[in-house]
Amino acid sequence: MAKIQLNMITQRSIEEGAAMEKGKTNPDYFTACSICEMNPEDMKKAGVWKNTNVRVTSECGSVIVKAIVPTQFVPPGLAHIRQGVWANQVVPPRTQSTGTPQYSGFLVTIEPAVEERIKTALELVQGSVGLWKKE
Amino acid sequence: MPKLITQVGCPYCGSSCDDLEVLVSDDNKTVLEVRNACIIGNNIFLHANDPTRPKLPRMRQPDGSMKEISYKEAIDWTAKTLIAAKKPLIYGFGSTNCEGMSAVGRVAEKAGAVLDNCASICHGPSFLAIFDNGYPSCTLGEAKNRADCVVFWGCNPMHAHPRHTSRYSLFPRGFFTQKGQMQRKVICVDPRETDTAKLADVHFMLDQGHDYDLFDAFRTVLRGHDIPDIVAGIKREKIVEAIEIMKKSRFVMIFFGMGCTHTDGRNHNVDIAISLTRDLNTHTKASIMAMRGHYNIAGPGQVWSWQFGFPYCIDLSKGTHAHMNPGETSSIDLAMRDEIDCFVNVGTDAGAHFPIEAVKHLKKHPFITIDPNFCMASEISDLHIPVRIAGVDEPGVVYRMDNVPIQFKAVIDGLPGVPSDEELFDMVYERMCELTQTEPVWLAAKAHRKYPSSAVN
Amino acid sequence: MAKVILTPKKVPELMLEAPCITTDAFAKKTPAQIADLEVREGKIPFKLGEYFEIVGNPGESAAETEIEIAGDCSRVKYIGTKMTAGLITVKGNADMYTGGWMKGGKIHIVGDVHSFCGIAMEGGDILVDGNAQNHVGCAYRGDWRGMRGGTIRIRGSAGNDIGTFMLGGTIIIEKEVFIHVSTHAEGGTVIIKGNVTGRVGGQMVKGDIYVLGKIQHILPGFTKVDQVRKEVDGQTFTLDHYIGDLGERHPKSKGKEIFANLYVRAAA
Amino acid sequence: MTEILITHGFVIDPTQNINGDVADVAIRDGKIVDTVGSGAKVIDAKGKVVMAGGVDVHSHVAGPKVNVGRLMRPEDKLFKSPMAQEKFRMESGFSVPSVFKTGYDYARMGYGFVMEAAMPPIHSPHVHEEIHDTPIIDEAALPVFGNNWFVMEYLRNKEVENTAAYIAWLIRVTKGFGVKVVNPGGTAAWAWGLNCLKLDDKVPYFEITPSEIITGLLQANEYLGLPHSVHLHQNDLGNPGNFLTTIDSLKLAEGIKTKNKFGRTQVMHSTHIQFHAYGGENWGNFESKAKDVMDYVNKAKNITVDLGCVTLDETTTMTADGPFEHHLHSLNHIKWANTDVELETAAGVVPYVYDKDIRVCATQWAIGLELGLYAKDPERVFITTDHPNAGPFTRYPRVISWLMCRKARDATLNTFRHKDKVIEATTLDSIDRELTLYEIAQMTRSGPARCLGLSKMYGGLAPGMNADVAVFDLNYKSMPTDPVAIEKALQRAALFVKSGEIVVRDGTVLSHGHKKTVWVNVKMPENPQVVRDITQCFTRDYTVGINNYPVRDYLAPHPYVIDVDVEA
Repeated sequence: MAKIQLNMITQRSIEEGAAMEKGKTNPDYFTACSICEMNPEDMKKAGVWKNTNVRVTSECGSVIVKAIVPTQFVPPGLAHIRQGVWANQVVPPRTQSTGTPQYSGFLVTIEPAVEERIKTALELVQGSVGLWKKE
Repeated sequence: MPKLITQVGCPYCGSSCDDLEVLVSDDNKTVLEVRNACIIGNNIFLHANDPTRPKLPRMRQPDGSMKEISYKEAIDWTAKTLIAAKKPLIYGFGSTNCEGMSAVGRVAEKAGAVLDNCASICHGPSFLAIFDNGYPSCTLGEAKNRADCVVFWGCNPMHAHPRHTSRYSLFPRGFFTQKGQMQRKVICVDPRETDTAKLADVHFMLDQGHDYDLFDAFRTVLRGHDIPDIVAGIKREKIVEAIEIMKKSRFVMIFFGMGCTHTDGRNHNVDIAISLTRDLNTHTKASIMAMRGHYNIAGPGQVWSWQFGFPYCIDLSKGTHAHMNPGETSSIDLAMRDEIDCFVNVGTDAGAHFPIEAVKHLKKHPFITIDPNFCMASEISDLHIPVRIAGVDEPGVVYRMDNVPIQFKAVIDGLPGVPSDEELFDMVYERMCELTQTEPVWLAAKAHRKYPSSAVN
Repeated sequence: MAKVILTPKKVPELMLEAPCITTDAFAKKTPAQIADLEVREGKIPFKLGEYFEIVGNPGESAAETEIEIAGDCSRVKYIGTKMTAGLITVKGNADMYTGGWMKGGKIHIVGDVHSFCGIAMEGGDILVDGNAQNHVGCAYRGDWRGMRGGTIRIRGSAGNDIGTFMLGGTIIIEKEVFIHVSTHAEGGTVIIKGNVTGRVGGQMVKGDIYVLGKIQHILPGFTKVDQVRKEVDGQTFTLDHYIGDLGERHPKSKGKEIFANLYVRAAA
Repeated sequence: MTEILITHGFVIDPTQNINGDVADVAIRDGKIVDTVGSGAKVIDAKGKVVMAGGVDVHSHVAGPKVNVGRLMRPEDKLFKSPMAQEKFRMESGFSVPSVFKTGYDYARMGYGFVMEAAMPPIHSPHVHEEIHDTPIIDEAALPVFGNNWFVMEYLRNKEVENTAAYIAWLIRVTKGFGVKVVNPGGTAAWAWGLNCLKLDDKVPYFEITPSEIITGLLQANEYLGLPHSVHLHQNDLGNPGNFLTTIDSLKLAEGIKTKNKFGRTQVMHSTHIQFHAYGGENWGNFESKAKDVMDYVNKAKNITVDLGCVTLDETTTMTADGPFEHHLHSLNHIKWANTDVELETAAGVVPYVYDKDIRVCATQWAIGLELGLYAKDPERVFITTDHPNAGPFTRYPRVISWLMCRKARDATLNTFRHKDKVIEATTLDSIDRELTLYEIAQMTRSGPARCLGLSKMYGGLAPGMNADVAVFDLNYKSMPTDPVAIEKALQRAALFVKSGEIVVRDGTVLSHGHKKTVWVNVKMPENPQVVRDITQCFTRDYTVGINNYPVRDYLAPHPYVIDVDVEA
């Protein structure tokens, strides 16, 4: 299966902000943040269809999100996951001794994961600390 | 009769708009309508109506479930946990008023804690740059009334500060900018073609992470030297043209955001932006401003600077003096280096906004969340204490992104029995003093309270 | 030199802050008195003796004292800060601020050091056999007076921010460096024998940088003026000579601006 | 009922012409009284000097630019917080101390009232937040007016009454104290990157000159009859040859009469005059004009000044004189912060090292002392360091020891690399005068209190006044010959009673006292035009709502309000 390496940035968006203020367990938040924006050229290279799930893996973790055509143009080579729970599964905590993690500008590999399920915010966070219980 | 409250401050982004109009029910309990706000501001006020808002603290039980407990128990547990910890970390304050930030100063000092705020993962590098290079800035009214060249560098106000462009930076007709947008040249620097970039006259779509190189090129051109044909993916002619635009302007306003502070080089991207602003001042008037994220995230920087001398990452564990050095005393580094043994998350959601690796480290120790709502942090906490929502059911002073203090109002009554951040911290402090048999130091704090302690429990 | 040997007894739960591990603090003391020196884990003060077995007597002064730490100090901060003379050897790693504000003497770390090694150093020698993290020989936050003298030699690699605000002294990194070398520097010498990703000499006013490897991105503010042959750390090389940072203010001498120098090993 | 009796001290109180008489000072319920009962707490001050609490007429201790100074200078805190006391709030900072350290250190020096010298009106809630977090000392703050759009607009049209009405409104809503003027016109010009260095330079767009602004504000201030006069930071600060502008500015007070019910005698207070007493054309031939300036000040009875003495420390300069800070930065190339404040003012902050071995700094040091030594009327010349601009306020004792001892001045002078050049550029070496402790009390107590219109409360020990009493370990009848001993005694008061409560003993803080925020409530009939102008301006030009602008009452939790009734 194809796999490409992209430079990842994670930043704010109004969709994320609006949904977050309704609550992070709100479905809007899931829709707004569990996505990865990438250039159609890169999608092609990775063998990814738009609106299908991909696995994004960085030096410190991986997450399943939905690949979408950018809502704000992203050039080839760059990928964007909106700030939030899903992005932070792959954000490296290294700070260059400044206190601020590497939220933008870290390498990720992206590969199709059509069959995989996108986890909810709560499942990701609680799961990471051993508190997640299936309903 | 519903009441219309005007000139209400919005507790969302750093624009801290104070021109909202909120229609509330006769009994002061429900927000009916919000006018003038952006979609996000709207949601904040309406979310306060949510009947499922927590009204009591919840403590995690051995089986992993959460059980409601009284405020008295929660305060006692918090006080004891803070006293027992060798080095607790108190972090957050993205959505807290200054009264709360001032109150937590006492708690942190007593607890020998590290006091940090969301700037740590956000505009912290901007502070580092300010330490190194200063901050030639202005209030937002100056931008509105004078700026005829506006630069958005690594920031996207159309998304993160939805009304910034209409209230301050781009569209408004100011005293010396009567033609509004027509009179402003807009330059945007961003590796994506963001919705802000689409509004710009010139968009530099630079290679991600090479802001420093591009700034260096700007400065080199400004000093009359030559630069290579392409810098950071941008052609020399375009850089020279932008410098000409800036030099010809009467007032250059540079806004910068996470695009500078979250990427390689961190503080130095801002550092050199400040140098550029300074250089521009020999040709024309220029100012620079950090696009602070939350409505009062400039607040802890102010309050803690006057209390401890530092805006963030304040290590109070040494007893005799405060120490600050981000990279060492910053939340993420402390977490990753296992340098703390208790975490208090206040008015933010570290669970959602910290890299998950850091969350895992923090969760090794007692984890307390103080926040009006359920959030990711509250759902992994050992203890969640709800408080009132600053700017909605709790008034107070907040600092806008330009460090102008704005006195926010409360539009509805708080949930009965739920304290403000300030009251909660004061009660925790009082309890800590009781437990350690020491005299509390109140200064004007108690007299300063907007109403007598709403005597929870 | 009189030698005191510290053998770690336990690993601190949190980081241990031990600015007392200096020849200056040890001099003239008995092992019992040394064991009584205060260290901190968070807000709790402890005794040095709780963490280290202490054997041997120090000398009458710092200069006559040698401290050997016979084990790992990965979780011990502030070793050798402000020391003025003598020798400290750590037979393992050391954490942050190793040799910070140091004025004289020598520190030898057999393993790695964490960030802020040699911060605001004024004199003396630091030798690290392993790697260093970030901010080697930098200034304290906000101070425009960084490293003023002395030598730091890292035999391995280093991260970002090497010699920020440097005024004097020498930093040698024998392997690669990430970004930001001599940012804001107004003096001093940095020698990097490996490759550098970029941002070498940004906002630099005065001073010298030698890079014997490659620089992936040379800043636009640096321009090549000539090629020279120079001795660098005992060996002679052909070097491309750049001056910069042209974007920064520079002091003038007889009406001519004086720039910082960047020497990069010329392509063979 | 708390009663305290301080017995057998050498009392120095210029307000009652008491000069070292051995006497008792009685205190009841926060006030000085004639006698107290036998149950009073007796404190023996035998062999010690007893004075009123100090009054600082000009110090930057609270507010946005002070806080920028704190924020941008972490290196000012590193290894520099030696006085932390157990069971008290943490203290930090040297040149710009934290609010806690500010309160504690002033109290340790026996100071009871401090005037924050510049409050940008839009930032007034911030100033009051800092003030109420500052322990012990009473404080007030002066809003800045000299570059305010309303003021410039009204005064261009010669509308003194409207100016006065606006001033009354602004002082009330900001809970301010008086009229501060900083680089009139120059700071407004700075918004376009320009400055007004001369009194007849025109302010861009507003087409008004600094001298018109000063004159108009002097008239408006007396129209209102405020407790304090116009408090002027003059144009052309810190530049060689500025003394002519200085004297010309002082002359603007000629012919203006005081009108107030507070015992104030001056119409203009010219602050940190040291920075305005420079001769020469450039830094090469920079020299002192202290004598020329003081000759004028000594003659002009309706003027007061404070010194702004350079203390030869590494400090942080901060002023609403935005263009000056930019200029200073271009000289020393250290970090520079600036904030232009919409419609009102600006401010700049630059760290500065007054190095004794740099000729200019050493000369500035000498000028500050010359000015103090040329003072004929110590009731009109006050000791300040323009904290932290010329040095931190914690150096007052050292400044006083220089003023009191020729030996101390010589000792410092002898350490200078450019000693000879400093002697040549100033007259300091020819002055033998040594100020007495009585004169020092005038310059730090009775004088500033009267200048601020607060002489009924502060600055003296007469019955009915605030019981702010400082006791220093100095034997007035045989003063120490070692100036260091004087400095040490003044640095750490043997006892300080603030508002009737013992807050410091042997230099150690014992209590957080009962601090007050002093503000002036100017009441005058509503001026419809000014009301309309204000409303319109907030809708159109400001970025904050008019409802959110006035400082809410809870931010000044212990107010002492001075009512001023203005007759129409």
